[in-house]
Amino acid sequence: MKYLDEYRDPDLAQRLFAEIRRITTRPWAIMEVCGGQTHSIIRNGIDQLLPEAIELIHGPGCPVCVTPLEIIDKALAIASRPNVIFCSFGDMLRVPGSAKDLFRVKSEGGDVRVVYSPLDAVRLAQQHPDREVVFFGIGFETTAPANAMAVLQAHRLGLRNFSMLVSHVLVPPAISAIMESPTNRVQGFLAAGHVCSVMGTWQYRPLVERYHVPIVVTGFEPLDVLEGIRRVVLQLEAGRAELDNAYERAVRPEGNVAAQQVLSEVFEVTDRAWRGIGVIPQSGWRLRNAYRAYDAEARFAVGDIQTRESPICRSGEVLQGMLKPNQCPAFGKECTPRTPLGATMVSSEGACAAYYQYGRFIKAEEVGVAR
Amino acid sequence: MKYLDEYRDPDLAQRLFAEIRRITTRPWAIMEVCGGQTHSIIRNGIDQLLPEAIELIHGPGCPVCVTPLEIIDKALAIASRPNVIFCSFGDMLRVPGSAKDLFRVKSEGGDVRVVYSPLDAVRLAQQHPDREVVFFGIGFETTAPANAMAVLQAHRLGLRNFSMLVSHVLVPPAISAIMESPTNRVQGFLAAGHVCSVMGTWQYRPLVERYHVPIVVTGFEPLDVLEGIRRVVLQLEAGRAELDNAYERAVRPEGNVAAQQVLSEVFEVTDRAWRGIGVIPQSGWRLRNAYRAYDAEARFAVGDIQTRESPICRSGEVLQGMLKPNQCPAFGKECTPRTPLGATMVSSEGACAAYYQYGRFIKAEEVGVAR
Amino acid sequence: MCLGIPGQVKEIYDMNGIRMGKVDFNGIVKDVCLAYLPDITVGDYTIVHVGFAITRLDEQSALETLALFQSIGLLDEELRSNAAEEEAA
Amino acid sequence: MCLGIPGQVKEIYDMNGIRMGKVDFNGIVKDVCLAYLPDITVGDYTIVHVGFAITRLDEQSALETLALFQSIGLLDEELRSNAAEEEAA
Amino acid sequence: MSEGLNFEGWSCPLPLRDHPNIVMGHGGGGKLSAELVEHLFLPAFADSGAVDMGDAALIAVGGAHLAFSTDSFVVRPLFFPGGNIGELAVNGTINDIAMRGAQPLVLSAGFILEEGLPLDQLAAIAHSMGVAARRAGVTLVAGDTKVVDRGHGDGVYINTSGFGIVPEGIDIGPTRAQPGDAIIVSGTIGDHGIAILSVREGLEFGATVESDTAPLNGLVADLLDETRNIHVLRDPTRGGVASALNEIARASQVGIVIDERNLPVQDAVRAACELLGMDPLYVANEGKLIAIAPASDAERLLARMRAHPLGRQAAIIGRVTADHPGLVAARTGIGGTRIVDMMVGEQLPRIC
Amino acid sequence: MSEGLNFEGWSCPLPLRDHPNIVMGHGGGGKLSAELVEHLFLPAFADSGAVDMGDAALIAVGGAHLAFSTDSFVVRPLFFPGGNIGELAVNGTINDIAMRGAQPLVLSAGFILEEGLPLDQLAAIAHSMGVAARRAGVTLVAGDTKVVDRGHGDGVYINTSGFGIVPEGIDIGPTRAQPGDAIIVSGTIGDHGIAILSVREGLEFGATVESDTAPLNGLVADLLDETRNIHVLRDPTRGGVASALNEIARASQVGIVIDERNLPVQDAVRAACELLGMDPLYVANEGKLIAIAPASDAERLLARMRAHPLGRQAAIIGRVTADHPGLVAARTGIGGTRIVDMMVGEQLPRIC
Ligand code: SF4
Ligand code: SF4
Ligand SMILES: [Mg+2]
Ligand SMILES: [Mg+2]
Ligand SMILES: [Mg+2]
Ligand SMILES: [Mg+2]
Ligand SMILES: [Mg+2]
Ligand SMILES: [Mg+2]
Ligand SMILES: [Mg+2]
Ligand SMILES: [Mg+2]
Ligand SMILES: [Mg+2]
Ligand SMILES: [Mg+2]
Repeated sequence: MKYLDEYRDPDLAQRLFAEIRRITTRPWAIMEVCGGQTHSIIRNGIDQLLPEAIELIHGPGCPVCVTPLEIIDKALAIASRPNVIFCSFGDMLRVPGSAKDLFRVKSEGGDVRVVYSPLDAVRLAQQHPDREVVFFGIGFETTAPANAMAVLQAHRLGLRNFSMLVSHVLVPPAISAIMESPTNRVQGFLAAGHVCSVMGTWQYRPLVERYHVPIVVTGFEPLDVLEGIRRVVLQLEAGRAELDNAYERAVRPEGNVAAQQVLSEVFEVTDRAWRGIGVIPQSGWRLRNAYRAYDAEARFAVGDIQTRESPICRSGEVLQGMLKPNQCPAFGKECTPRTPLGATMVSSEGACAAYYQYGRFIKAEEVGVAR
Repeated sequence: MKYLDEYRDPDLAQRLFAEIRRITTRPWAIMEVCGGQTHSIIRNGIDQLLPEAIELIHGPGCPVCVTPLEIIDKALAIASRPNVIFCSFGDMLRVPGSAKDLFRVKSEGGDVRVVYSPLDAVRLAQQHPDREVVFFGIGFETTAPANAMAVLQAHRLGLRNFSMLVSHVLVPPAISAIMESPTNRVQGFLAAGHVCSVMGTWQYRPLVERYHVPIVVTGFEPLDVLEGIRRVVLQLEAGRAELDNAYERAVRPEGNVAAQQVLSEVFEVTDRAWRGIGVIPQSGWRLRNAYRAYDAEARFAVGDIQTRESPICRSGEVLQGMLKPNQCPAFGKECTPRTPLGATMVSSEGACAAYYQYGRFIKAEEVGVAR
Repeated sequence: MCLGIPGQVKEIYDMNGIRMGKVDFNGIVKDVCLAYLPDITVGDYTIVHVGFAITRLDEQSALETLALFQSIGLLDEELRSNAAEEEAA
Repeated sequence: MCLGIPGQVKEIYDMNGIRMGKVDFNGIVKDVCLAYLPDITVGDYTIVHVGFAITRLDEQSALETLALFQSIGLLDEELRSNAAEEEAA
Repeated sequence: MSEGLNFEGWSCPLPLRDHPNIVMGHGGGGKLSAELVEHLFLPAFADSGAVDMGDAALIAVGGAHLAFSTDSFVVRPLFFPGGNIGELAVNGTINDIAMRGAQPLVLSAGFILEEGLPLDQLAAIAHSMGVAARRAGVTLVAGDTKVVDRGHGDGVYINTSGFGIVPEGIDIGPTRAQPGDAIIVSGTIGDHGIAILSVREGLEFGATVESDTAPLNGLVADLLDETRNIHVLRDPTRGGVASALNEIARASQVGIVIDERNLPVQDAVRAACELLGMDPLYVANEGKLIAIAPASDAERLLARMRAHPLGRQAAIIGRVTADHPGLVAARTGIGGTRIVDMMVGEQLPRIC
Repeated sequence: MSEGLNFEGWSCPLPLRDHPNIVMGHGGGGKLSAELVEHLFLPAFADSGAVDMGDAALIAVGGAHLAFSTDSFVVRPLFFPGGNIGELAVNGTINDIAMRGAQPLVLSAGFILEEGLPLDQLAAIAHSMGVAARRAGVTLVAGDTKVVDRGHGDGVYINTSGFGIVPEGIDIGPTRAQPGDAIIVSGTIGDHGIAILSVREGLEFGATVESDTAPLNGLVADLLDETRNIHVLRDPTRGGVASALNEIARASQVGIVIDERNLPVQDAVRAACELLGMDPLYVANEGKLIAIAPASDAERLLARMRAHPLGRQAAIIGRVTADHPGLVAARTGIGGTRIVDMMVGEQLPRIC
């Protein structure tokens, strides 16, 4: 596929690996913010082929993983209602709430449907005027324009049976929170390419300056990721801290202005809890007052659902880069993709699941595959 | 079973056959009014064992058979509505309307349920407050008290989602109509035992007097039927025309007074069309104004459904005793229980079906069973 | 019409203000509405149609009917044996 | 996060006032919302996420990036061949 | 669009045309079922072989003959007096194999589970299947599990298939009834159908009737030990004894006469049938067989049946005639005669 | 109350306890399916025999060995690009039988029809079954039809069961993979699963991908003609190549390494997988096989496969190792390594 295959070329990848090895003189800890990048790194075995000195820390950039337990429990409560069609992206179905997941709710009679796009949920609301259609509106800045458009479209169509359970999160406040953390080890960031396609790169300049940390906007294919790493290492080795864009084909400095306009029409910034991390100020979006009629949380009065997270799971530390998944005592024992304790084990984007699925506790050497 | 097995005794039956043979000196045409008696006659092979001189004419006493096509079509229309649970006695499901039957409606998604008693339908209405529960209230005077009680019970419970499609018919006006018919050949009647259990025998005295015709209230077991025939023949041979009761264990002259009171509370007499026969004045019951709120015909606005009957089917003549089922040209060819053209081929009580099922066109001799 | 089956009342109870009973049909027990037989008591037999008891069965009449059948039979047999005698004669 | 796949716009149309398009992903054609790319035209490539086109792919930048990779490779190969020469030397 | 989506080419043969859609009766084991096989499945499968009219198909493999059968079980409720769907599924296919005179060897079990089914119910069903298989001495060797969305199943559907070996010299099948043969039934009829009805929604009565579900291979082995001269064996399941006899009368082109007074029927089953306006001849059995053999062997077979725990109430119920081929007649209780036709769809409770 | 209704006695073994009810994943062909078999069905059926891990069970009958298999088909939609449920059901069981090296002989067909199913659809399905059976040279010999109430089925469910004869001297099964063996796949992977997804509600794209449903017995016969020295054959259906290889790795206690660059994947299938965030290794196939044989025979087998119409795009995709027994690893496109685990439930479209 054009714009994909070129960026998976094995020979060019080897050259980039060699170049990174060449320019790396001492240990660096680099965080890829985005779960999609984590997925690409593990699925392609990039981390195994990088020099030992480069440590990749998997960031909190998987929306499935960071959606707070409380919101999951609210989703489960709403999806269990008899008259509700609950629509979700596929990867949310296996995320465990306190007692169950959406699959279980479905098996108990809830009408839970996987949709590919939020507009599919709007269409369902049109087709079932006698049912309440609720869309689980999660995601980062990349997904938010789609969800905002779904709300606008429902509004335009006068659909009174459509609502959204909104739990949007934002990348820059999360980077701030990581840099502010007393235990932080991250020295450079690969910024999430698709988030930046929407929001532009300008939001990251203040972070670069405030924390004196290199941030390189990075794509998702192996060569993209390697180039992002190379550019971060170049800065780190040179003692520089700049905002750089290694995903220029898809990211403009100003981002997608049309999308940003709709986002500020529909959403407003709010404090948001991140699963395993806690509340990060001004780190999420919620519906503006003008669209509060579409807020599922209000419509279904699930406001007073409150939940504690699993005491064993250390996904918070994993998400903050303080712990590698296989350093969690439960990893691969109590906690597997089959019986996830934390959300990071659920989504195949989640750092724990990615480790389990593609790397597990065995090293490439032990697998015995010739390089 | 007590009160059943004694009346099926083969030796006593042979004695009664012999007695009937003994007292019969010339041909007599006797109508058993009731489909249950037709069923018993054919199922037990009574007609084959009677003297040739005695012709049994099968009367219009099968409620499934005489329910007008138009009412069936209304039932089908109501049962097809998305929010309706349509409840019926089992034997109505295969009765063909103009284009289909309730089985077909069910296969097309209608929620059609077989109930044993109208009170089951009331219970369903309680259990499904969000659905409309409609009961198909057909039958003669025997069934009417049950249906009346269901309406009363729904009323007591304040069920606004219960209604009844009422098509009740009455025996005495049908006997009148038969006797008034210029082609009538019936010389004596076996009156329907269970109808008389409810209504008493007094209603039949005026008929006996007006038409100078013997009427013997008769039960359903083989000995009961034979005794009824014997008593009619005795009267006919003697030139008498009296009201007699050969089912005294179950029928009192006054009938069931408690039931009659409820019947006149809930129902009022009305003209009623009989399938294959036409309108017989004052021959049916409908809901009184006080209970019109439970009238499904009004609730679902099916009043303007009008239908023609099949031009080939001669069930009208069969029901009036003018034609034996196997004299109908369609019998066993275009028309079988598998592909019924008329309602008399549908219910196993129906004269055509009873002939087909138990007698068909072959005679006992041809079957070659030793007597 | 009107399939009616005899059964024996085993128990009488009230359901939402309606007189109901458990009626035994040779081992099969069914809940039946007794509202139309206010006088029926446990042990009595009744005819049940679509879940409703419509009449009490009168044992005396039943026995009389059966006795009548027997007598017809006897009469008939007498006649037959008479006929046989005549033939034999 | 945010699985985004490049595809080529094949057709643009309107659905209930929303700008939509048919986008081809190597033979798989999908209806995609183009509302956020008012300037995109047939033939352009875009990144699609949850049914929405979020950005236009810039061919010039793409080629430059690939050229950069090639040059890194060349640099690397030069270095390696230098090293080999050194070793050989 | 693929060729599979083009329905225009196919024309629905009469007499199916009057039912453009599947109705419940197509699964009732009566005329509608038979028509579906005859007019739809047989023509479609024709050149690939034939769907055997009997309980099981006979396959020659090397020197041996195998009896191979399949059945799907969709009974509701899953648990009923006297058994559950699992036991029924195992016994059902064992019996179909045994009705060819074969000794059942192995079974497969295919489950279609509805999302939301409690696992403890599934475990109880599986447990019964294991018990039933051991009881009959057959092995469950192959399995398959599919799960369907909630609302697209009914808890559990089970298919069992399997085969057994037909002993040398045995030739039992529905086409072999001969005039002069006696017809024996191995016990009371209608038990299973009435046990199921007794717990079905809306038609509850005191549950004193239990399903007769049982494996009949042991009984068949005893009968074959008594004499190999048995012409037909048949388990009268859906559609009851009446439908089974009709199928035999047609397949063998003989007449059949039964005497209703000789039909073994439990009191409670008879009572339930009276109450619902049903005929026990049409009610399903799951642990009974009909044996048709020369009248000269009938008493020996009857005695041997009665000596087996599953045949204690066996009775000779009729005979095969050369007259009225294809028809089943019954001598009624009072000595009359009636035709016992095949059911059209399902038997329905009557009010009148 | 009957013994069948008493669930208290049974205790649900971990790790099933965390799912008290059946969920869709129990039918997905991944870990949940495997656990259901291991923890529920096998213990229940245990003393009656064992559910074979392979595609079909081997039964000794007289001197011959039969491969016996069952599968139920619940695919939606009933008609999809490249086939329909009937064709799929016939090919599916033929393939399971062929995977033991057997030549399929006979099939049964058990239908569970939903009230309301248009008869013309059923006729089209039956027609396809007849065509598929003739194509593969097998005979449909036994059938059964049940009808379930509308809303309790999904149009048509089909079970097919059947058996075939394993030629003398053939020993092919999932436990026989040996270090040093080569792994060959007979063509492009993921076609069926993506064809189905392509028409599923809510996930429609231009339907250019067709199901690969096909009978593999002819291809297997060719391979066995080339060499009898084949260790394992497997049709990677539900759960895809990844799940099939994991099962083999565990059953044979060997390691498996595949090279992702060698996996044949159609462009459109690859594109659909990218779009949905799926991995073609986990997507179902219905007309492909995996053959595992000594490396020395691999090139001959590959050439023979490519000479067959159903094997034109065959490829050697990996090898069996003594290292990491029970594990499947993949060499990635850029030369890294990853573990290819079994799926847990079903593969779901990802957004991220
Ligand atoms: S391995 Fe499981 S328990 Fe440990 S941090 Fe990850 S999700 Fe939490
Ligand atoms: S045989 Fe059929 S067509 Fe003729 S009168 Fe009877 S129901 Fe009508
Ligand atoms: Mg059978
Ligand atoms: Mg069978
Ligand atoms: Mg039992
Ligand atoms: Mg069977
Ligand atoms: Mg299987
Ligand atoms: Mg297989
Ligand atoms: Mg199989
Ligand atoms: Mg095809
Ligand atoms: Mg299979
Ligand atoms: Mg069958």
